[in-house]
Amino acid sequence: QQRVLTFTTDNNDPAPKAAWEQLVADFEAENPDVDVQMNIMDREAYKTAIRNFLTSDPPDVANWYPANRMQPFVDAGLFLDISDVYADNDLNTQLASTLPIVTQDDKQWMVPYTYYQWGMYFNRTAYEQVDAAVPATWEEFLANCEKFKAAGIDCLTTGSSQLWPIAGIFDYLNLRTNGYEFHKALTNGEVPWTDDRVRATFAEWAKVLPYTTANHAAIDWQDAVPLIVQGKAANYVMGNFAVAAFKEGGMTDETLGFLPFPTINPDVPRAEEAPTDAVFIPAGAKNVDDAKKFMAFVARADVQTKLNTALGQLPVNAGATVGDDPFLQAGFEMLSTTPGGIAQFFDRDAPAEMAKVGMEGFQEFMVRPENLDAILDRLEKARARIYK
Amino acid sequence: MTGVTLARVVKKYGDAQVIHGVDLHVGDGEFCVFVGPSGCGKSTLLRMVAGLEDTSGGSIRIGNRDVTHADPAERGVAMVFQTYALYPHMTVAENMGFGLKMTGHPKPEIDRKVAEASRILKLDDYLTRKPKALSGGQRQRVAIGRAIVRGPEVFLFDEPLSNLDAELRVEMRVEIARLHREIGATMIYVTHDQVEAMTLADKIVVLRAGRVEQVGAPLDLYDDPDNKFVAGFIGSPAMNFVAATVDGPGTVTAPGLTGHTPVSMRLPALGDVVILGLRPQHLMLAEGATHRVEMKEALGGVSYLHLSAQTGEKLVIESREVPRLQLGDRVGVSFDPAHLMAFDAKSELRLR
Amino acid sequence: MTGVTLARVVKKYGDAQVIHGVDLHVGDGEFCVFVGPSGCGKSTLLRMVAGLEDTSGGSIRIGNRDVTHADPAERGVAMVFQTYALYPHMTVAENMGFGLKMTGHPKPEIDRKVAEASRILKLDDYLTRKPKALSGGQRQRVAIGRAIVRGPEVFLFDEPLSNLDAELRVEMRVEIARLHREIGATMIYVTHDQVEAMTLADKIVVLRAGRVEQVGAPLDLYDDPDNKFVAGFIGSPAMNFVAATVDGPGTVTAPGLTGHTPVSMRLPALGDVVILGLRPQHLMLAEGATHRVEMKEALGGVSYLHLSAQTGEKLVIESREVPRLQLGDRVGVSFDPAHLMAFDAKSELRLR
Amino acid sequence: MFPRPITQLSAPSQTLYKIAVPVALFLWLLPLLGVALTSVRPASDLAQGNYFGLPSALAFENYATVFRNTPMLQYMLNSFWVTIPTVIGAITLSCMTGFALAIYRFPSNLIVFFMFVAGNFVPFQILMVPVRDLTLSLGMYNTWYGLALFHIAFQTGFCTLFMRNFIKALPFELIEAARVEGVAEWRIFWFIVIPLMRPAIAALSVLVFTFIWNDFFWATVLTNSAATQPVTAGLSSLNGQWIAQWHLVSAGSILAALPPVVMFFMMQKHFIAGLTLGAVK
Amino acid sequence: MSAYWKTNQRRLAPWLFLAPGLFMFMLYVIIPIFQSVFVSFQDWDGLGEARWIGVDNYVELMDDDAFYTSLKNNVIWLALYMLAVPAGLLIAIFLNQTIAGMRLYKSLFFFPFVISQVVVGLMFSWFYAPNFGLFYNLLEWLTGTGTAVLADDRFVTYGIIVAGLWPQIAYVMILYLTGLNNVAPDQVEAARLDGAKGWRMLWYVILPQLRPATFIAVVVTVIGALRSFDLVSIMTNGGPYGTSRVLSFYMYEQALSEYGYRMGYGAAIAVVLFAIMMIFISGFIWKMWRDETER
Ligand SMILES: Nc1ncnc2c1ncn2[C@@H]1O[C@H](COP(=O)(O)OP(=O)(O)OP(=O)(O)O)[C@@H](O)[C@H]1O
Ligand SMILES: Nc1ncnc2c1ncn2[C@@H]1O[C@H](COP(=O)(O)OP(=O)(O)OP(=O)(O)O)[C@@H](O)[C@H]1O
Ligand SMILES: [Mg+2]
Ligand SMILES: [Mg+2]
Repeated sequence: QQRVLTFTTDNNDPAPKAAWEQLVADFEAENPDVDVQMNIMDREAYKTAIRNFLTSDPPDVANWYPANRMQPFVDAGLFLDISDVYADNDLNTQLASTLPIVTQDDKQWMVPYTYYQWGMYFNRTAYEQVDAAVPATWEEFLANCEKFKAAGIDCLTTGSSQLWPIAGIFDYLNLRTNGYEFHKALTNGEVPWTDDRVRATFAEWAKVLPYTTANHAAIDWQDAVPLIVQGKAANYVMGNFAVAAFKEGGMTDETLGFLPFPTINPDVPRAEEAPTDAVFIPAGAKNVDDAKKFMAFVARADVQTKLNTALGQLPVNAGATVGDDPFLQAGFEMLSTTPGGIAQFFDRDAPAEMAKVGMEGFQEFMVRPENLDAILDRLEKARARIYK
Repeated sequence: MTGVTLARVVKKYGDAQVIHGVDLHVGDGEFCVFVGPSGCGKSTLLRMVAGLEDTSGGSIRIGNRDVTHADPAERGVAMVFQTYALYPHMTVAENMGFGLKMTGHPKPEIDRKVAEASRILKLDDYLTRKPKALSGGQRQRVAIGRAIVRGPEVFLFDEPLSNLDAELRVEMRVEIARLHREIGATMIYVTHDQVEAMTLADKIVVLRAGRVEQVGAPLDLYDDPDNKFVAGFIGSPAMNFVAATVDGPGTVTAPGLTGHTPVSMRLPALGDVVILGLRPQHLMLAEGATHRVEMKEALGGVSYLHLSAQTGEKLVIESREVPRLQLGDRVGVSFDPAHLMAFDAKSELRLR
Repeated sequence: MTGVTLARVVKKYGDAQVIHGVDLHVGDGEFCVFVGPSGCGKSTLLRMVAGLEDTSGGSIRIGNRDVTHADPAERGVAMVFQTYALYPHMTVAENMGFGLKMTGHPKPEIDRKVAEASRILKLDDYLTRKPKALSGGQRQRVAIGRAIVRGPEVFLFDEPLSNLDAELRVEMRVEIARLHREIGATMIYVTHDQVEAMTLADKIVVLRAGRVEQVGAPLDLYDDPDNKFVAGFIGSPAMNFVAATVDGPGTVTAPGLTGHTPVSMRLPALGDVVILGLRPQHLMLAEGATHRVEMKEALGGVSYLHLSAQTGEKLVIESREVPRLQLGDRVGVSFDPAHLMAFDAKSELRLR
Repeated sequence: MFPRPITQLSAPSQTLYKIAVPVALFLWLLPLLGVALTSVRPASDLAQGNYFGLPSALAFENYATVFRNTPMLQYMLNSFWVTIPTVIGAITLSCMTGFALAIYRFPSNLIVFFMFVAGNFVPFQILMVPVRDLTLSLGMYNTWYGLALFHIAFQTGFCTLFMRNFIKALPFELIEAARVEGVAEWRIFWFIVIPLMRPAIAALSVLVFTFIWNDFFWATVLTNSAATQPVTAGLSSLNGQWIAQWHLVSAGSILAALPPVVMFFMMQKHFIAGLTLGAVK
Repeated sequence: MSAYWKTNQRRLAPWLFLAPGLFMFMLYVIIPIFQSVFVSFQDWDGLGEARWIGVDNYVELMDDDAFYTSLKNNVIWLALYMLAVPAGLLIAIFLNQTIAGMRLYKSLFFFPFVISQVVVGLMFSWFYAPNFGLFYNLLEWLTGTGTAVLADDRFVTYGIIVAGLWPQIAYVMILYLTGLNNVAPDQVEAARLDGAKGWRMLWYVILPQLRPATFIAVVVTVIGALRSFDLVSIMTNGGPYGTSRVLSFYMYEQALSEYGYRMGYGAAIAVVLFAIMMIFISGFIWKMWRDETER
């Protein structure tokens, strides 16, 4: 008689889906008496569905985001305390780097399994076409933009219809202009949005707007990928998961380039953005024992190595090895040398409501920069309400 | 004994009283016809007998049973509706047998009764048809058949022929008369067709505004109405009415007629006003210039002359020939005073 | 001169021809009535005059103008519909003035004409009401008023009274007759009411299956029909018909009647079959046992006796008294041979 | 009767009209035609920018792809699972409520009736929060029957309006005739009214079928997994995955639209009768 | 028992027939309306404890730009959606002829109504899609520059409304087609004799007769406009930056979406929407009441 372990996840893109199926198969091979039933949901729908299934029909294991996004669920008692898993498997040391973001009330609630860097991906062919050098500073970047514009190429592209891709742009501009501590203060609601430092960030953003793909608000991030692939756009601020999409479109390690977001204020220590994903056990799980086994399994160094190689992302476990993909290596290199700090992401560091209002503001700013004052007033009003 | 007896029957819709204490006895096997102007309560009364309307006051007895508050099903009545009310999704046979089936009669019995009714009504060829495939007259027959099958003590008809065209109406009228002779049940029949009432009824009940005006055999009502309303209602064309003043013992003056006239009925006091009634066929043209010819209607076999008296009163004369008169001609009238009826001007009751 | 002249008028619906070359002249100011069985084409013909149906062949002239293909609005005709066809959302005054408004007449003129029509039709009290708030007779008057207001040369009526009850029908009939006298316009009137046709018409047109059977003054048609159809159609109750065989010069044998009978019309060859016609009021009861009483209808002023002859032929006798007979009694009949009409058995044409 | 029958106009204008109608229809259905065409366009056409021309080949494999790579089949089955019980349930309940409201005179009759009518026109967003909670607490969240139960209840409002008016239009004498014959009330309902309501039932079934099949809002609120989501919600989440794969989006759309369209064509007469009976009355 | 049943059958029967339907309707529709009003006075994230906060949600609504954007869009929806009525009427008149194949034409014209709004939304997204969309190209061909309708805050609401109008016009059209079928031919003929033609015939004679159809067309259009959720959700998700939100969508967003879960606030929005709709519902009920009682 096999025991059933239900696992609900939103990893429905082809590559992650395959990676997880492999992981589950490995787990089942190690634990022949457990049958893992994986229920894969649409990524966007998952974000709303999780509320419902956690209260109505919780699985044994599911995935979610740590830090701020985890908090309301823990407060509502929907997550199971897995401090014992951490203790029993020496995870406090192996996963030390992410311990703060999975810990609340001195207990651990989630097991992180991956993270990935954000940065600027670019089309080398396009750079060669206009004879531009890979920029290190914002001035160089903007200078390149002039050249791209002359050649009819969008210097920066994105697809903002789902809002979050442009939060990455904001985060980087903000990190480069004001630094990591400011980012934290801002997302924690400690700084008013009408602060001059925020305005400074937007002022930098305004500089690149003329060179940004025009209809970004009409398209999804995937729609912008072909623009890079076909050389109609040169740069794309994205997470490392996009590499799969670029390569699927026909780019190779030779034509696709990666660079850390250029420096704006040299006095600000370089900080990076690297969201972490994790799994957890719902409070209502029926098969808690096997779920904890699964947690421990996912946390294991060799498992994370294999999973992240397949995902094309970075493992969290300190003992795991990073795949030899050049972009991964570059990212790992970039993150492990970051002096400033590592941010999760705007919509994970800020409370959900603030994130939503904020990202809408970013989008409006990109389309109507002249509305900046009104936008900031609105965000400030939201801040006053949300963080009270 | 299955007559129908109504005693001080009252019907109110909310505050509006539409039947004002009707007393009536319909004898066993009698054919009773309700007539009266539209809205006088004929249908209401019939539906109260059927149990389709509650009775607000008084009592209704069928045979010896008090059915005032009984369910329609328990009254032993059958009703034929103006619209036939056939179940459109059932065949003729099913329509006729439906009531029996629902009250749990065994199939062979139902079949037997349906067969018998269909024989009486000559419906054998149509038993498997749906009502849609029948003519108006056939539908009406099925509706009657449905009533017969249940072997009720009392049949109720609400203007059953008014949806048929003139020719069929005559035919079905004959049919209903035959049916009544054949099965001899008590029947109550509502109509506003003069001819139907006169030819079918054993007893006519004339209703006005929820009250019974007169009850009697057809020709009795025609020849001997109790009041002006009945006199005017029964007979076509309607009776002529003119005002007259009592000007002596046994004489009246009717300026709209020929003036001074001896009459035979008992009159009120000298100087009082009475209303004289005279049927069109009892008026004749005569020498004179008292009346003006307003219209002439020659129908071939019979002609009607519409006259107006100097008083403005209108008279209709029926005659067998086509009078050689022009509109606007002046003529006189004559009549046999024996045909005169008189009515009290206030109460409108007949003076005899 | 605004008579209406139809010349070889034909109407086809697709392949089906419903009017077969009608020739007809309605004189200026004449009141012409179309009668005929249902479906014979009365309405169709009227609507062709109105321009509501295309004319498939022949020509229609109103006065001197050929209007065969003219727009309805341009023909100078007004029509009164059986259903009245009042605009339910307009008041009486708006209904009547609508036509003038559409043809761009100034408001004061419209008001004047409406006021005049309303005076003629006694509608002054209702001018601001909507049709819904009027009785049937009032609605019909509004419909007529709408026609009058436009001052047309020709009035067309399609069974205008058939939706009214018996009493109102008589009243409105008188009204229409008065109207015709008063405004003297040409009128064409469709009806299937005998009485309306006989009393209103200057000229009756009897139609059958899209063909004119006979045209003439009402009493001419009654007294002198051209064929069996007209004889049977005009007069109520209808003429009795019995078959007879020519058995000598000037004599026929009618087994359904009294047997051997001398007649005055020109007969076909010996042994040929003719059809004899005799109106109910010309038949009398007599000694004998040749006929069986089937039904007795006493209506008060007049009674009808339904007899059946041994041949199975049915006869109706009209009498002034109520005959003292039982159903099933056997009686004889008599008549004055001068009243007999005869028709060819095949062509049904009158033999004179 | 209005406007003037075209047959009464001159021959050239008749011809003009006969041309104008299909042209208008073509323009009217242009988005639909575009999508239909795209649904059989090979992916290679899209890649080469052939968005409008004739497809270089008829790629029915787009449909196969949709079925093979996505839970489309499951979505469609889910839709049937929700739709069919809803149709049956709502019709059954409303036959009964409609009968009660049309046949019986009782004091609160009109009030109850208007309650159904008003409820039917309520913006259903106002029901969202409580209904979701109710469904959660009944343990029916994310099940086809949880969704179907709500639909049954909500559609009962509309169907009652419709059924009641329909029964009201039946000759009341039929009921009276049966009562005089001694038929019990529920038998009157079953043997007389139900058979006569067949056209209404047919019309309403088609109507409710399309309403429910096309529902998106409640599908989003009350279900969330591929195992239970109906096709509208499914299509919406597939749309999130098929970025830039318009041939697949189109094929999916056509598939989702197909059942109600087929239903409409099969039951066209009832459908239109239903709309007008239910609405124009 | 059976005696009691026999005598009271007619009094009890309606309630027995009503019971199941009424129960369901109460449970799922009537009671939730009141619950929603109740929830709108609370602060509740759907997970933890609800907190009674009185009218705070409404006070916040008063000062919420997104709410006003949604309200404004709802008004635009309402106003423009009304175009479906004349447009449907025109098409109905255009199609109210008998030529060969007319039945088929009519049903094809009716097609958009049967199709799910999700599908309609996808179709129009494709229609509007920048760079390759049919409409985008048409515009580019006409004006030289294409506009991404769904990404432009000036046009996005109108773009969605057009998509919504498509099925709505079809719906109104069918209502009018059946209405035209029932136009009294005798009145048309009378008017023809009276010299009314074309527009004047339409205005003075036909339209008044189509009043019931117009009434119901307006009612369903109003309801459709106020309920509009599917299209917004499918086509733009309220974007760009919330400019195409309508109340129904905003309510959903606040109550159930990824960044929301403010049940009380969402309920408050729904209550406002309900209040607006109630104006129309009351009108509808009032008219029905009149019709019912005057019989
Ligand atoms: N449900 C009701 N509510 C109120 N009044 C009613 C109702 N039904 C009938 N009446 C009134 O009762 C009176 C009698 O109506 P009833 O139908 O019996 O007349 P009737 O003699 O049958 O007339 P008709 O010859 O037109 O059929 C009328 O004045 C009518 O208005
Ligand atoms: N639109 C039509 N298409 C085909 N045949 C028609 C049409 N209208 C009338 N008819 C046929 O034309 C014939 C004459 O019809 P019409 O209405 O003129 O008869 P009518 O004499 O007025 O009858 P009624 O007394 O019943 O009014 C009928 O046989 C009818 O079936
Ligand atoms: Mg009656
Ligand atoms: Mg006719």
